[in-house]
Amino acid sequence: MFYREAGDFSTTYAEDQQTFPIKFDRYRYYVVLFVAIFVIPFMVNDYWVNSLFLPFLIYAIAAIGLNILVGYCGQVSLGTGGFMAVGAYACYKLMTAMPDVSMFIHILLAGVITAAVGALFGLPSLRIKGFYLAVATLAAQFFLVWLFNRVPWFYNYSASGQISAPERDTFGILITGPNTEAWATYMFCLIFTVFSALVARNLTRGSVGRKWMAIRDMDIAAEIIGVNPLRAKLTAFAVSSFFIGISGALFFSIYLGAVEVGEAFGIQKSFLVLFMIIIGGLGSIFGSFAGAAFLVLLPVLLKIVGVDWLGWPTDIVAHLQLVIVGGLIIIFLIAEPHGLAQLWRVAKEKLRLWPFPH
Amino acid sequence: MPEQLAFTIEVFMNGLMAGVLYALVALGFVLIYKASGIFNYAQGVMALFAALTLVGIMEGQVPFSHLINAILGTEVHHFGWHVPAFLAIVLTMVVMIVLAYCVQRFVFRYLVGQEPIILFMATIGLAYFLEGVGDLMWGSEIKTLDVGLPQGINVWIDEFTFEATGYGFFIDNLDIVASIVAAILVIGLVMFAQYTKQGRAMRAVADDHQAALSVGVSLNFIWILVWSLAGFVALVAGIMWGAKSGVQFSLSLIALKALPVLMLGGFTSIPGAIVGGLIIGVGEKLFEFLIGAPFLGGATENWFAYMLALVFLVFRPQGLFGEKIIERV
Amino acid sequence: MKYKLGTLAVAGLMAASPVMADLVFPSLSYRTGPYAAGGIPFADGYADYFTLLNERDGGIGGETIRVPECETAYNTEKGVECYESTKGEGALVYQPLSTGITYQLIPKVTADDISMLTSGLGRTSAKDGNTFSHVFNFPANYWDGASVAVKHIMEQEGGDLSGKKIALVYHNSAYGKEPIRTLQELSEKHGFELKEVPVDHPGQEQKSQWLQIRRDKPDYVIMYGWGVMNQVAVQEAANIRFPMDKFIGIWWSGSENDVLAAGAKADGYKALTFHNVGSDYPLYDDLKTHVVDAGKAAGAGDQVGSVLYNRGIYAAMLVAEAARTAQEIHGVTDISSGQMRDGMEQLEITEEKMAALGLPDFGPEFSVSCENHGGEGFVAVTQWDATAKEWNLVSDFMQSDQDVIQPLIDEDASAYATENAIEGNC
Amino acid sequence: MERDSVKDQADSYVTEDGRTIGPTVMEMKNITLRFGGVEAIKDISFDIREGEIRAIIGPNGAGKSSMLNVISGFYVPQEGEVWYKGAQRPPMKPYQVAQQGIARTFQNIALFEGMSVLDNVMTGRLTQMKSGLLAQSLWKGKAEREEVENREIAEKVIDFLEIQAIRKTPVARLPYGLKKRVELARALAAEPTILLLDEPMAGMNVEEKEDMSRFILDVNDEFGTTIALIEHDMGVVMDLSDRVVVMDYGRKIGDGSPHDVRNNQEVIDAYLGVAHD
Repeated sequence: MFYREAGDFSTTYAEDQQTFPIKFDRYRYYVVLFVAIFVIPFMVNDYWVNSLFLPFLIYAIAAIGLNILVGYCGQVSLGTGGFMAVGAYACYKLMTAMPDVSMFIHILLAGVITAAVGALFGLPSLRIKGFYLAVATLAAQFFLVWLFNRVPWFYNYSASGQISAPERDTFGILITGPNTEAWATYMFCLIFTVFSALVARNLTRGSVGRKWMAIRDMDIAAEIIGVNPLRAKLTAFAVSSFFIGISGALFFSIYLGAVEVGEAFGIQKSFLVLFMIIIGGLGSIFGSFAGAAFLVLLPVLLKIVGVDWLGWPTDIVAHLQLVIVGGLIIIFLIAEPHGLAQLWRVAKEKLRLWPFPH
Repeated sequence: MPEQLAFTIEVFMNGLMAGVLYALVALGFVLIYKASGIFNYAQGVMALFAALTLVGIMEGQVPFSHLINAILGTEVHHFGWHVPAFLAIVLTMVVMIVLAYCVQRFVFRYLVGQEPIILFMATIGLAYFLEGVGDLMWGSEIKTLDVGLPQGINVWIDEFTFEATGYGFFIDNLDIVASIVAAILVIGLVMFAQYTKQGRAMRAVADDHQAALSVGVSLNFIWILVWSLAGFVALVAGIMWGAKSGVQFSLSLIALKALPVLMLGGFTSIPGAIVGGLIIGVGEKLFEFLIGAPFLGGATENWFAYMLALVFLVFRPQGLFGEKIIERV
Repeated sequence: MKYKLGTLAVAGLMAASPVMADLVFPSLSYRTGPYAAGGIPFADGYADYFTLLNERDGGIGGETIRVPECETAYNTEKGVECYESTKGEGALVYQPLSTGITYQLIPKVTADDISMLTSGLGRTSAKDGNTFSHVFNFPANYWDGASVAVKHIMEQEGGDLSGKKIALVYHNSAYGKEPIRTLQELSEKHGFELKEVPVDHPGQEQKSQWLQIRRDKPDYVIMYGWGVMNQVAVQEAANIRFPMDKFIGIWWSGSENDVLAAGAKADGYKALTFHNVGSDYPLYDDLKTHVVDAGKAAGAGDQVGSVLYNRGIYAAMLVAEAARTAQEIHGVTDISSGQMRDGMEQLEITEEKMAALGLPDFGPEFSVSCENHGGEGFVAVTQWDATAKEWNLVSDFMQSDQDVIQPLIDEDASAYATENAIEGNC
Repeated sequence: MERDSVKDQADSYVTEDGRTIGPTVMEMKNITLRFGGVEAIKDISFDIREGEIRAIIGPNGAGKSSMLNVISGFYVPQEGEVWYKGAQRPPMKPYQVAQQGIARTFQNIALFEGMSVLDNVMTGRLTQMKSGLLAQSLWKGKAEREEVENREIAEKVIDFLEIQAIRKTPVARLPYGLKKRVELARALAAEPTILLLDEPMAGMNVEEKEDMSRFILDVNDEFGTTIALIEHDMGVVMDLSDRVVVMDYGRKIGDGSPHDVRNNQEVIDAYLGVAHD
């Protein structure tokens, strides 16, 4: 009986409505948070932060954003790369136009701008549904990338069209540019990731979340019980794009430092984030983290095992990596079609009953 | 003939031809989606895999040679023979059928009745897997595919139109061949679906799984069949595109060209795929010619194809050939 | 590649603990992904040259060389991962072979005091050593390429380009857009008309672009392409019967990969280069004895002598010579990355040096200085012979139009310096 | 029949069971609904009074469900007017109708299968929850308060319908009969002015039907909710309802107390299947 919920009683509705109603979960969450804030920053170096933590945290935000749209509201989108690009370019323009403003503000503003763009491209969702909508959002993807590549104003008329993040700080601590400390960029992204997860959790457990889920599960019934589908879908697009914009801004300014829109925010990115949430679990915040971890950390892990430990040629490892990731996706699916989050839930149920079979 | 008009007609014709090639890729998606409700993300990778296999067989390459050499310390690369194109195509088809069987046997048999998004995700896994296996088997360097298809400007059309209109039209021989092959392929598929027992069973499954099951159609067999057919279509698409650009990873990206076509034509309609392909081909080429290149700085084709499909769908959500959707409670 | 994976594994485990005495030149290669065809030969050449030095000479100045390879798949995120994972091993110089990764690494290598060599790629204005202290792009850059292409055309046309039409077919990305400014300036200077024709990634479908060229009938086409775009462009140019000898690619559009698919019709296609072609050099005999026949060639060992393989050899040679220079300057063999940078900055490539290395006439002579990290911009033209299936040098190495390029470099570099508050290091 | 025609606008009305029901709250005037060339509803008028249980009956394909869809705004009739609370209702979207206090259940259960019972019931409260996105994202102030307040109402309904035990169960796992009850709970949670029930007892066994009937009567009794329901089971209808509208082939063929309707020749013909000429 590793996992217990017996003896946990909620005496008020507010208590019952909290994020982790079960004590055990709550404590585990606090422990993870404690480690993330008070342990990891003191142990990390550049490699850990730049190769593992930053991509994981940033992709987790994007996955949370996309999960709100796809997992909670049921609107499949393949425009993630384009929306991340909006966040990145908005952040770049803000950073260069207002160098003295804190990066926190820039990143949040980039999110807000992306939210507006996302809502705009969400309009067709009123008429178009399912896979058709997914393909329709590709129009946003390709158009936005083309636009950022085409209009020199977006990249401040630089010769090549690349954008590079200049050095900026927040509260006197450098967080962009090459001279940053590993812990600082890590903490900066961690704050946004935790913030995103909390906001997403709050939204999805409240009335907005219920509207989204109602639209997802049966849009006609939702409308008849009083959900305005246009508003619900557009808020989903906006909120989702807000997070995706934040992740795009972080991706550009903190993680890569320089991006080229077609390469960094191309269609592959849209697919990658979608894969993350499907593998992690649709409609689950935890699933967003699990999916991001799976697709960010597993390839690195396989590379380390293959190249650094076993010393195999890099190309064979890279190809095997594809085979293994692909194979694992299929195996996971056959074992549990609803993603890693569901696998985790099932595991918890088992643990709760352990050592008794039923 | 005024020059601008001649150019426009030329662009139009070439758009049609490009559209045929798009339709060819889209066809593979439609076949599988219609029969099993699976949106096969791996279709593009299948085209790459088929083309790689074809070249590998033709050149007598030893599969997995890189891996074998790395493990055993040997130096094997080629068997030393060359297989004629026709035989190689047949052998590749056998490989694609084996692949279809494996896909059904080891993946989708366990996922019967799952939601579409889960089936879609399985094909994502399949795409990763196939890409890795294809590279491991045949290596990731670029390969020249030469099955003897004619390429280049069709001189006869050029001269004929020059005589008639004063402007020689450009039509690529490969495009002409592709159109003919696509036409044969579609007619063949329709005949197959109409006149053979397996074809009828396939249509029955597409209509209604339960009903088909109840009259004794083996779903397992039908799904292997459609995956084989999709593999065949992938092979044809792989040959056509591979002839142009050589066989390499980028071949798998042609799937992206098929998506707006599917959107326009519908995921379930073969004529939709054809007509959708033609509309997209013509639309994007004409837009690039008339508006994109002169006013917007060019390279507008990619997004325009999607925009066109999007605008179309906003006004007609059921797609080109779908019936009007009546919502009910 | 003759080792079994098992024995390799043991070797790998041992290598995993960094041996600080080595000279470490990480290779951020890409043997997978959309640009694998270009990445493989380069990575093979780069690795083979260092293997040769190890096998034949016992390294550089007695120090063995280690080339940890890391697969980027031409992907910027993997590039970061590769950089971070290898820089701790005592990396001396990076060679990313990707403009995107270069842009990302420019601030990072500067902060970490590691050099980066981006021959013929990356950020052109990195030639300004005053601003970009750790980035080197000798012997030539994108703008040199554009300028020499125009120069070559001018030679063909008897020195006059007024009224001529030149089309630029380019990969619609940061890389492809690089030459536009230079060509615009040049078109003003020489009076030719420039027509820009972008091709979106990946470039499998270029019918529109080539129909446009067929209609516009430009006198010459210059191409800045990469990957599948090259093959398709050459094929389409042949399809519209564009005269191949008036079609000139940048050096990234001038390998065997790019022309083989089009077969005999590609005959006469030209491409720029900043190093020589073929394998008719004494060094290649050594390569054969010590590396290929010894079963120590990187990859499949079948790329020797191809254009991009030569480029890998060339890049490795430049790095090795820079290391040697550094050893001389500082009087130590086990140089640090900072010392390596000094070696890069004082590198001088002369014909005698190249001949002594077994690579006579392999590239232009040039010297690097604190202000000039890009050499003198000498570029040659090669032409494809489809019957013999080989590239031939058809011109001398000629210098680009520095009058046009230098102001552009200064402008771009100073913009970067202002944006990033760089005071200048010379 | 004429005794309680729609034109009768009296403030209150006494049923034959002796129950006093209130004034007209909703009135349908000459509604005609066409799908393409097919007339699903032909020129039908009737009213619904406050606090009554109004049944709409008729054979299959009579247009009952279409009528309910017109009331809930899902179908827009080509002709006719809908009057609600003394004013003509302008054309509006279904969600606006819901916001005006009209809740409903569906013939084929339309629950949100991906959510728990509690969340499903809480969706019934959506029209009442007004806190903004920002407040909700921080789970502070109005958002938190509102959530608790509405939870209390939802819990009351859950208690009332005796589904406390399955509160946290995902709806998809419930048996049919319970799903019907949850759907009723969701509609009730909206505290509607008018509750529309589309065949609330379809597919149930006798025991379940009895339960459901009891719930419907209790709802009407305790909350005073006006109910309009469609039902096939004549016995149930006659026991439950105060007044009955009978439809056949899109026309209204009867309107009145259960007793009246039962004795109406046209209704008998329709149910016994006398050929129409």
